[in-house]
Amino acid sequence: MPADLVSCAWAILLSPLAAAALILLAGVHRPKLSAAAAIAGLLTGFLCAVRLFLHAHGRHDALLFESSVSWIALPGLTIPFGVLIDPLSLLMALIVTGVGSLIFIYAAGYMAEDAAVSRFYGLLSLFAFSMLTIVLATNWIQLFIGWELVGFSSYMLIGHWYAKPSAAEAGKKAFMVNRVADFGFMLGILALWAASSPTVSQRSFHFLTLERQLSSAIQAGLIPAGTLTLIGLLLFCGPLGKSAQFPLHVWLPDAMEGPTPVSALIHAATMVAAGVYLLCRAFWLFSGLPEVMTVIMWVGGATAFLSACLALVENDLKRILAYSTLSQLGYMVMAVGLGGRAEGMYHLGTHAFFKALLFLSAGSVMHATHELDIWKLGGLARSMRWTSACFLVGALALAGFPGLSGFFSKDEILVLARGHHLGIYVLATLTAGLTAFYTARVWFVAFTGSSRLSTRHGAGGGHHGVQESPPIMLVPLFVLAALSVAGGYLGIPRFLGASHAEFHWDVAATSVAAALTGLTLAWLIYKRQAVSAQQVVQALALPYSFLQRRYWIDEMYGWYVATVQQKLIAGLCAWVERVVIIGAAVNGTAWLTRGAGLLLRRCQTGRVQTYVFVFLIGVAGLLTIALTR
Amino acid sequence: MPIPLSGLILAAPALGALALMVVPNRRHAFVRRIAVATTSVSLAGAIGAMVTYHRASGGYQHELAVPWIRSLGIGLHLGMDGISVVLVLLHALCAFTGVLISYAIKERVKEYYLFYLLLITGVFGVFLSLDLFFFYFFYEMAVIPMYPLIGIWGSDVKERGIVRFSKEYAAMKLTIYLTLGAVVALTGLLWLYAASGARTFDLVTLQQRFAGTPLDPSLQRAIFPLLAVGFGVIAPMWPLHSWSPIGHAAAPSAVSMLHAGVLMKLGSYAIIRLAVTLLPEGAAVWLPWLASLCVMNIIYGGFVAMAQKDLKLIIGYSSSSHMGYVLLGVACLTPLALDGAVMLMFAHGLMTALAFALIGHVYDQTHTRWLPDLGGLAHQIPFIAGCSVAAAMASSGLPGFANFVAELLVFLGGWDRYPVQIACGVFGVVITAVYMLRVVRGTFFGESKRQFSHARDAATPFARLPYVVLILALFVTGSWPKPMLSLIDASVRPLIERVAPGRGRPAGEPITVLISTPVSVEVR
Amino acid sequence: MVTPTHYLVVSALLFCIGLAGILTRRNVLMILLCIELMFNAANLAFIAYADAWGNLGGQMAVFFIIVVAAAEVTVGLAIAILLSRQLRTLNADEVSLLKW
Amino acid sequence: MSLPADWSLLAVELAACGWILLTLAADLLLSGARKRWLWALTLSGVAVLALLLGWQQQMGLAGSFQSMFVLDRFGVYFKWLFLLTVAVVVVMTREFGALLSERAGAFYLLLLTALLGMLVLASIYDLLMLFIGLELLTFSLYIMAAYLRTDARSVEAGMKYLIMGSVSSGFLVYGIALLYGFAGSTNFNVIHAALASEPAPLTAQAGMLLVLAGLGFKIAAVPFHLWVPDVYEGAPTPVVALLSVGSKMAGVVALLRLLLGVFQPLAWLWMDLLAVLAAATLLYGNLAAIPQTNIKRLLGYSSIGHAGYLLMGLSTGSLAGARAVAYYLLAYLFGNLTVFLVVTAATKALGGEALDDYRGLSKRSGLLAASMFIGLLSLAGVPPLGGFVGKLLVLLATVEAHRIWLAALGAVNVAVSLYYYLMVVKRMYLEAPRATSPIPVSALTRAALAGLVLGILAVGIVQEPFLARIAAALHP
Repeated sequence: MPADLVSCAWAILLSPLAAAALILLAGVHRPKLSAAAAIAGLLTGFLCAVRLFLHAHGRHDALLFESSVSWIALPGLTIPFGVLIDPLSLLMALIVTGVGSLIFIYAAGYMAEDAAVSRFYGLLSLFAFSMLTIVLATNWIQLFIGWELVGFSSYMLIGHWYAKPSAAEAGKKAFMVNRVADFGFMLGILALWAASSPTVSQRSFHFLTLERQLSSAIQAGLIPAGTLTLIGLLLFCGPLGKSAQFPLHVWLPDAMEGPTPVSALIHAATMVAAGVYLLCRAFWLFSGLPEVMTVIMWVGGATAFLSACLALVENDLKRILAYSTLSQLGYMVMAVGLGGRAEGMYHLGTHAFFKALLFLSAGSVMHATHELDIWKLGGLARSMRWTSACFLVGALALAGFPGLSGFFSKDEILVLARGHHLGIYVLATLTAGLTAFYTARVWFVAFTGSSRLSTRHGAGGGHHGVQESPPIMLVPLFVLAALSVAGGYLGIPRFLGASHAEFHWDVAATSVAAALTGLTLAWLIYKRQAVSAQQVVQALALPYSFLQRRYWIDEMYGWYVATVQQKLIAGLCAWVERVVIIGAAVNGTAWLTRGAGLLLRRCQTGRVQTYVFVFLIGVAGLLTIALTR
Repeated sequence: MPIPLSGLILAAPALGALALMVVPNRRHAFVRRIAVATTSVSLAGAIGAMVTYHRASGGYQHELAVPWIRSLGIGLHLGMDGISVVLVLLHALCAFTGVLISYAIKERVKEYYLFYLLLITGVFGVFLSLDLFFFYFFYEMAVIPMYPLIGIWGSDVKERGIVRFSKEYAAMKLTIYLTLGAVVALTGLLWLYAASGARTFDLVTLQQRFAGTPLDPSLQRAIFPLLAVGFGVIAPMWPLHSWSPIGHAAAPSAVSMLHAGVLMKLGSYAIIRLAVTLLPEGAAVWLPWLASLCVMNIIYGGFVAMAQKDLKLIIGYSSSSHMGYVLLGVACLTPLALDGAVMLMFAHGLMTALAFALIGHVYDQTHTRWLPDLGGLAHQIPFIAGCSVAAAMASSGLPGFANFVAELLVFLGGWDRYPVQIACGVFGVVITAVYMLRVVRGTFFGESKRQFSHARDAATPFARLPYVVLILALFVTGSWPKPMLSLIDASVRPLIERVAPGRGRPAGEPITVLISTPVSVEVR
Repeated sequence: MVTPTHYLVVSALLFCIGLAGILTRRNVLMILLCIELMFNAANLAFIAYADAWGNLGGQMAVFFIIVVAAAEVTVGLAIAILLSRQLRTLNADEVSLLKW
Repeated sequence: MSLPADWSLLAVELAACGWILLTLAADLLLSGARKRWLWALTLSGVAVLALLLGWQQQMGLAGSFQSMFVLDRFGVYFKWLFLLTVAVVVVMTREFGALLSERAGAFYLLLLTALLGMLVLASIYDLLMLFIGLELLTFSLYIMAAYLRTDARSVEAGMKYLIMGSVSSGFLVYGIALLYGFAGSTNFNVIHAALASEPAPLTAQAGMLLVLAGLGFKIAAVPFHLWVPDVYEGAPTPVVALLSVGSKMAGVVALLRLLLGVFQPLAWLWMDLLAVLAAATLLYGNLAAIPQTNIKRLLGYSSIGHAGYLLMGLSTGSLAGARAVAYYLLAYLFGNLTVFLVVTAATKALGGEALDDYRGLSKRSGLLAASMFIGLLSLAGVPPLGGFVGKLLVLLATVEAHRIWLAALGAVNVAVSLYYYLMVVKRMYLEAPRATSPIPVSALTRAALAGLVLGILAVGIVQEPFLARIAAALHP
């Protein structure tokens, strides 16, 4: 393969890193330079990815190479660090660098007034590098490295406005939840490595080698099925955390405390999709483990449905989008669980477009109004035309409006679901309906009708205060809107080597019907107000409060962390430390020694005759011992 | 005769201490300059040793041997193998940065640096000694200066303003506890000496002798626990750890740096260098027990750290938790795990030194280490805040820092031998993240507090130097671990092969290429 | 027939009497006298053994011991005088400023 | 029978006698204020003795005098130590103001007789010589202990020491009588031959044990130690220094001569007994020292602890043990004399001997505090100081004698003793002084302290020359 292609592949990975380094070394007090460096870095990456794509286009079979340096090289253990280019990684790299570049550009406008632009862009660049490390990884350890680094950059970016306690807490929470998941993930990697060969020196982390070794080992029956299932489940812990699947989803809504570009890039388009990417990357392994696949499918399905339900009652614009992200991620995971690697990736791609679009539009709204409560917004369609138009495109794509990208990708998943399991198919279709409902709810409440901002912002603010965002923010919106529309026609599944799925009219019709139902209901309730929202809530009081409290999962975790972990376990350990180890064992020994000293000095009565007596006893003792020898 | 590097590294701080004895009390600047100069020399020597150590030949290099007490077979035998080179470098880094951090000391400066340099000398001596007598000699010499250093320049450990452990208590407990451990180990060493019949304290000679005529296994089994427990105290092995967090908390920052950063490594180093090397049969019997104790270290220590609210106590307990990984790596006794353990000694040492230096700065500026009282300091001291995030992340094993590589190797190397313990170890990483993030969150994030508005950042390049040096060292070794790993591995493998034949045999050629060019393959 | 053993028994008894006196008498002067008894017990033993061995070594020793005992009494009495001056007592029990 | 050469063997002792007479005469002739120069006379006496000892050593004189007194390298080694001890004690008397009254002459006289006793003890070859040397030493110490005749505590100390000392002498002399009865002579050779040739009867065993008890009293071995804390607390500090170093060393010298020579055939009996005594002594001394509040009393208990280590070394019954003991004494001498010199020099300014009086000493006199610090650490056995090597050798000898338990006990007691020594350091360095005025230290004391500290360091770092001397002393 041509050397320039290899260089291109490396450039995808390294140019954001170079940008990050530049910002750290020279850009700390130069926000403009930082922004420029970051954008240039990621754009370079994107162009390189495009170059590779163009090379591959039409002859995708030819595109499979890797290039690596050895990172750790010990006798018996080699861990390379490099780039693996195949359709899957190239597609993902395109999405990450492409959508990423747009968001980077957008952020230059969005964050223009921020005090810490350099830190922001430095971390964003670091994130891009880390994400690409995952995407282009040649082995599990490199993937894990990227996996942890995206977690770190996510933590830092969520807490970008660290002065806000909620932001600081949210960052912490995100990191922690992912850490818990990564505990299982790491064990999975270790176990997988150990399973690859009984001899340490022949083990490997390398994707392609592992695939070869394990496949033959499995065929030879060298590895017990239970072990493999366990490994699969442990590995699935990684996506469980990173892609925020139930029940480890709690961090994602809180992560909306970060700046909106961060939410768009990290918590919608790319990082959270890394879990899905991982499942696809190791698809050869998972697909051979039916029990694991079932678990993945149901976890995905449950996440899709349960999060969609949560989105119904949420009032914060970004959090609604976050739940929607959860729900869509559930779709993707479910797709992989159903055996649809290409379908999952397809939806990942389209979702990246329209969800980034939605978030950026929401960011645009927020930029103009500093308000996120949909009930305090309203009438934005008039004051922010372009933004609203973009939002509408994204919303329709999300809702699965026929012809838009979301429709196609979701449809393929539904087809897959129907072919496998009726229950999951019903669940997925139901979710599609719910999606349409909450999307429409946002649209009708926040964007149509009359503005409710003026009453709140007083005379100075008012309706006229709401300004459309600057072009630097709008242009990325337009590009993303175009992609959201056209995403279905780019041939993503085909690029991944999937045979073109047949279009099932019945499935499409059902899903469209579900979407329309949701849409209509939302229209009735929130636009026409034929049924008052209050009434609906009262009628469904119990499920409503259940949703309002988010299934009490946050409370349960909170209770676990604060009471069980902190007070009970840590408190007990601290008590043992203080009372048993320091108090009884250590100080006790010291006091015992001192007590013995106090006792012994009592022999020293001060009376000389006692001394003589003890002397005598000593002599007598010596003589007695001598006599008895 | 050219002085070998080992002699240079050891002599520099010793001469510095001697020089300080004759410098007038009041010339603080001169005193500091002497300390900086001597530790710089050692640092240069350590880097030199790291660069010039010949990996392919392995073994002890840069040797210096001076007969000392011929009638007992004692000689001042200095030398470094890959393991000691790494630890000497660690100590040199911590000592150098510690001396810089010590600029904050304003009282009794000369005495302070005198004790500090003695401490430094002692620790270098232990890492460089290849003679049991001098090993112990320097070991105990390193322990004693801690007493005045903590007692005079330390601070009480307070809880909500009330003294919970006075610095006198902390100093005394540390000194007595460590001495107790040391003398138990000494008994074991003397027993070993007497039982060997070789009439030599020379480690290399003893190794060769035992290779030919191994010590009676029952004796090995009897002596091993003496060494393991004796040195385990400083390691610190659960449940003998309680001197350490309180000692760290009460000591002045620069002393905590050396103490947690380097002193604790003396224990695990001694267990590797002496107990395991000389008593393989004993090791085979006792190491599984050690592996289980390590789990207590990791998990229990982590949870205790979680319950603390004094910053230094948190880091103190986290150190005793993290040293569990080191001991676990030792207990596994496989090449990878031991590579990891040694690397972790290095990584954890730098990380902890960094953490204590940072806490020292925070304490100097706010006069409190009580977590609930702190908050929002990133507004006033952003540089320190940034470094703290780096330290917290290094501690939580974020890739890019050496801790990750080291822990990964321990996990990989130990997986086949103690999967349950390793799994617990992996879980320990989660616990670490809990309290480390809490520290960062509680100290630096949140709204700015008015009472800290006077806090000053480390603004000048000179003030930033120690932090930058430590972070850079962690980062470079963590993202490009090959040079260090090849160094460690060159010594670890022969060691394991000697102790557990068959386990350390390399599968391929030793890796000597440190910078590799990308290799591209087309995969069909 | 009086054998050396008889002398020795007497000597041992004398020694024990001396010891018993030291332990029971409270007066410092009495204690000094009892110590003299112990020395004399040793003297008796020496004489008896010297007789038994038929050499002069034992008798020579006795002279030494007598001189030492005399010196001891001299010093003892001097200290007793100081004691009575400083502490106004010769009761050994009451001399216990220094203890523990 | 007596050859002229024989008298040269006694040169040092004879010169000591001469100097005693000289001092006596000087005390009578010098008037009033001039008596304060007696210390110089005494010191020069010690110097003269040292010269003579050096001459003896240079000439390689060795041999026995009337088979009661031997001059050998072993004896010479310890004579050097005795001379050194007395020299430092003389320096201490300069600092100890209360002694410099008109009664100073008698004190120096007694010091020299004590020295004579010690010198004799280093050369004994006969049990009677043992008795005489011991009594000469002890009598001088009785009087010196009670020397502050207006101080009730000093008098009490003298009384207690006298009674206990006399009782132990009684036992000792009775033991000698029993041994004489067994062997027919008090000569070491004869007794050794008798013990070696036949199984020792019970009377001989008892005799040996009584002698050991008498010497155990001298070195402060449990349970013959009870006088130690009281006398140390009450007696004048220079006397305590002499007691703790000179007198203890004299006891050990005698024990070494007896155990490795005369009583060697009974090693089966005394080795285990001494090991038990060593353990008890170690524990008692170090544990009871912990709660002490008076520096001299503390040092008294600590000296019991050191007796434990000495007994450990002795109980091995091996040359290695003897070597260890000889080395230990060397280090102990430097350490303990340093500490007592500081105590003597500081007491007046500090206003007392309570531990709390030492608060903040480092701020009032860096030299005194640092010397005390180093001395105490050396006593505790911390490298690179002399005490460490001494302890190491003792432990090593014990391990080599297959008494791991005793070695472990000894090792653990290092930590215990470190605790109470550090309690003194804590007061000197960590706490604030009551008064801030600097403490004046005379040039002589400075020089002595510097010499002693150098000695501690030398013994701790360059062991080879000392070990070579000891090895030569032990292999005649």
